[in-house]
Amino acid sequence: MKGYNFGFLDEVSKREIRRKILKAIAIPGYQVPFSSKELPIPRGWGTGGIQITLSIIGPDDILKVIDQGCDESVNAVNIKKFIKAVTGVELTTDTTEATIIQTRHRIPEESMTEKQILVLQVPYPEALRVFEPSEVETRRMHAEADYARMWLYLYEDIVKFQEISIGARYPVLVNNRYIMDPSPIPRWDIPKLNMAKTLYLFGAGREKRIYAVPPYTDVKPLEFEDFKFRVEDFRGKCCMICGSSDTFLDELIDGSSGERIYICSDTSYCKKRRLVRSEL
Amino acid sequence: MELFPILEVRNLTKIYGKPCGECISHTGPIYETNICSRCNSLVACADINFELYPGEILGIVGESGSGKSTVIKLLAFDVEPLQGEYYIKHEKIINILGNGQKNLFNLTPFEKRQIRNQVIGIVYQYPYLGLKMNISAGGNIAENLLVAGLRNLKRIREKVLELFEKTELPIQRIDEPPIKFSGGMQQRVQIAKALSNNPPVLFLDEVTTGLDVSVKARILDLIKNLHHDYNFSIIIVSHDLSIIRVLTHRTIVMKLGRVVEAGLTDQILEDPQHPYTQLLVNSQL
Amino acid sequence: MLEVINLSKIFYIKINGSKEVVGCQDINFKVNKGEFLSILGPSGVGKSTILKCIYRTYIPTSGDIYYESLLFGKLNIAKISDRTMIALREKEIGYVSQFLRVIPRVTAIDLVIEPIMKKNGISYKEARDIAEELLFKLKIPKYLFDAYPSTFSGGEQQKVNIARGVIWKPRVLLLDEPTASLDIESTKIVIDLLMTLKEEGTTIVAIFHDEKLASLVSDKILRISGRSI
Amino acid sequence: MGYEAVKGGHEAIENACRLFVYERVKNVKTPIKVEQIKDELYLLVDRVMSEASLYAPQLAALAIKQAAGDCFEAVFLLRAYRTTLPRLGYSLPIDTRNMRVIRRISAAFKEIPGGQILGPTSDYTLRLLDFTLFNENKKTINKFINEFLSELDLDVEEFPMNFPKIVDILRNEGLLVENFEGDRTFSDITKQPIIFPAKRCEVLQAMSRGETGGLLLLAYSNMRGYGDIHPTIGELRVGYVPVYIKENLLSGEVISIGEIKVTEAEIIAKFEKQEGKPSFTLGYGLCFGHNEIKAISMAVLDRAMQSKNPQMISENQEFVLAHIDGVESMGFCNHYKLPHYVTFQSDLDRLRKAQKEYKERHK
Repeated sequence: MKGYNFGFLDEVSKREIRRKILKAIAIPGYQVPFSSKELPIPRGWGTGGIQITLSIIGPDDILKVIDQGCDESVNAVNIKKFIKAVTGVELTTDTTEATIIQTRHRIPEESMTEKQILVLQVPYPEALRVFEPSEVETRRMHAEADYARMWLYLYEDIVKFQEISIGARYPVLVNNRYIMDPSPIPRWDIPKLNMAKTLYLFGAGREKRIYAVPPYTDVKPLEFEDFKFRVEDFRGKCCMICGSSDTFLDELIDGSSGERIYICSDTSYCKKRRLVRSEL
Repeated sequence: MELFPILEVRNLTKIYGKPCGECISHTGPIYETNICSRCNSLVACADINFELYPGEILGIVGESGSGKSTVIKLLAFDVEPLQGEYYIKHEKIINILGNGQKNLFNLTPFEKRQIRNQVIGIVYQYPYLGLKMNISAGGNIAENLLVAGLRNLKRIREKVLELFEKTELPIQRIDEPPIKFSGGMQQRVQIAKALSNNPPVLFLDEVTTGLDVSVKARILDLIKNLHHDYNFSIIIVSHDLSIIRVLTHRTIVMKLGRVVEAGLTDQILEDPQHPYTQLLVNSQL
Repeated sequence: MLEVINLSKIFYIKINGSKEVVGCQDINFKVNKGEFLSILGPSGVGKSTILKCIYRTYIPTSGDIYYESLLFGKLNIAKISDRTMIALREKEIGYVSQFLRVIPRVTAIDLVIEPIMKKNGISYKEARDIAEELLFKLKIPKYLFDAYPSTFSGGEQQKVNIARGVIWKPRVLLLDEPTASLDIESTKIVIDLLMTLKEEGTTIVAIFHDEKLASLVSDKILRISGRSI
Repeated sequence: MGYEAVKGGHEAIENACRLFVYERVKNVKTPIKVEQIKDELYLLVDRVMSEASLYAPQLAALAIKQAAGDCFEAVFLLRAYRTTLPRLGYSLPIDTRNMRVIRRISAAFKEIPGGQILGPTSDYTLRLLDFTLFNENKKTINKFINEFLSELDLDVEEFPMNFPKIVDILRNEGLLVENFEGDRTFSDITKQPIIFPAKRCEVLQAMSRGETGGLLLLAYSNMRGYGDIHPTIGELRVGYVPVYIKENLLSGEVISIGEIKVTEAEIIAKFEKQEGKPSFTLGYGLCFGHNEIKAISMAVLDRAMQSKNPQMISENQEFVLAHIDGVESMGFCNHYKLPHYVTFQSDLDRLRKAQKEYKERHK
């Protein structure tokens, strides 16, 4: 885009963000405050993720942007359009091809490598916010690893509902030290964080925080010895399009029949599988 | 017979405001004020020294403003002292801090919280200070077990039920929040919570103040029974001499932030030495 | 066992100016192991003061109280630490006051059980058996065992008080007019209990106002006449 | 089979953007000139500049036009533009004692040195719709201006260049204490994130770019009774202040780069006993442009957040600062319109399981 720096942000701002990313990688799961610039995209629409992507992206990178697993979602399209305009990088929808994947609410189904970076957009970086509104207090809790109230929250849920009510953004313990909000990914994606080959970067623009899960880091969902973490239950259901029964599915109501139908949330993976199936 | 104290406090001082350096020498019973005339700081307590022995119940009496509750708040790490030393001798301390005597006031917040959780139980005058009023009573107690690292729901539940029975709380109300409970029951939940990790030391801060006479008597009875069963050491802070009389072995009398007298409880009540204690005893009899 | 030498107690009252009140003055006596010493004298002469000094409810103003402790050997009660005194109270020296003063809403039987459990560390069941037997002996009706003593008559309260004092068989037992509010039959029962205790080795120091009763039970009698101010 | 889920789509988005433009222009006969917005809707322009924290009347007017008059959107446009501008330096602190005052009032004293200057304000107008404005034109405007100016008895010589500050009088008498504990160094909240508890300079910066309605809401809650600072407006002044920069860092030579219009409010609050003698306390508000409600609300909140024992939300620094930024709050509010299929699916799964548990327990 004419009149703008490569990557929209000025180099000083980018350098600040890269420094904060390095700090975040050095302290897995710790939320590093950063100044968070305003972008032409609204706060709450992925400005944290975009700022990370813009700070680390180079002309040779290949970018994939997804929202809810989907490459064509409004938000993903918008962000792609913007980043493409200010960097000119190549875009892709293929998970394996991308060097940087920016995502909202999903981790791709296909396994990723050491050479890739996944950038997650984060609405609420603070896992403890569900029971503690004060930032001063949650920072103290993290500093002192004082996590009893998080556990108490889970205990109360189980007592009340015989079930933990947290659906997405299920809290995880990173590197046996910090409790972290993995962003609103479904529980289905939580195991993908553990000992992953890929660097995960989390950016919260409105709340001005960056954090990271470096490759090969221990990431455990909080669970009791006798009340284990469980992912979403799709037993007996499969994707209407590709027939997959081992992927996270979107539930839809069929317009004509009113029946519940299921399709893959990760659209590019779904497409790939369909292709493979048709070739067979 | 244990002759070594389980808990020792040396030169404990707490000043609210910016001390000018002369606060301590310009306040206290002699000056009839705890506010420093030079810098307006409040000397909540100064130069407090005492020991607590294993199995002993120690009373701290005084009127409001005497600093007795401040002492408890300091020992529970709720506030930080200006200066002072604080030691507890117990195997649980060794488990947390290793061998060797350490001034507990100098510990990290993390260590302090472990000690609060494992070594010290506290029951406050106002239940909302010790409990989360909107979280279930069982959850309030479970919190201490969770802090201690227990991650087995069944065992947590069993332990909570056991504590409910011990403190004579109705088990069917285990999942109700304390806000729905009577004052006496709230205090029982606090006591159950305080006992959850079998602490060797228990602090009770005006625990029966504001309760009906009959409720008060039953709480005192409960404390006495629990003391018998667990044999922990207790510090009871109260302005009520009748509680001090029936529960404690020894008593410390405080006025305007200072200890004016210490002794066997019946001696304090029947043969008080300090004029202030004499006045206190006479006005309450 | 217990030797009191030149014991004096003066109360310094410092409210509204200062005042001195003499509790007792220049008291001397000696009790051997297993002996029963009675203190006699007109009321207001300071008999209770002596017992309270030995029990350290009062801090002696001057004089010495030597006691041969099982736990600590010979010591001077007038000088020992509060902590040592608490140990003696729990393990060796008992005191029965004139009036029962306890937590309300604790049953009679539990009150009696308390000191024996403290001293011997036996189970509640065992302690309860012993306590029930003792209350039977004192002719307290069974339905009162699990009632609160605050509702009892003066005599019944005093019996509970005495039961608390004798149940744990202290080495030394101090009694302040133990039979004052008892009828003749009850007095006899209490005296029998004390004599049994004495035979088992307890040293007893008791205040009586009834000279006949005192001379009947005592090995020694200490008479206190008056005091100077 | 053959089902294709409806998901966004590039084209649909493009069309939505163009429809927004179409909606604005479809019935327009004479397009509004940016200049007109700047001149005639100057209070809106002031507000947009203030909330965007960029003093650029021309660009603010442009943003208002582009946003079809949506104030939030206009602020956002200007902020997003601001972020692309490099910061070349910092000006010296402006001194409102040197203000070229157009309005200046005090509610604390009837007579004040320099006098009350009412200036341009709608405060004392009757809020009756003026139907003659339907037919306002260059002629009616000129007529009004000529009449108005000829009736005015202007004596420029007598008009003072600057006015003493009311709070200075109170300060000198020792009636007012400003006892700010903590860090007084300067930091730029657009460069460094606020870490709570925030420094006072950060508090004031955050409020100065805060959303007017948000500030008013919180301040009003305090004024009404959820709080007890009982403010009196010591002085409210509106006018133009010169902006200076150090031109030469070595010689320290200072030059003026122009002047900006600001509104400044100093409110005096209920006295408090702070370390000794009781004194009044001060709350301070300052924002770009002419926006009295914002400046006063800011001053009330500034004072409220200095409360030693915060009880109400308006006294809670973290609460106030985290919720007054219009760009942040509007963005987050709007983001709920984005798809949330995945999170909702995850929640559905939890709810179904919990309902099943419930049924089993209540059989």
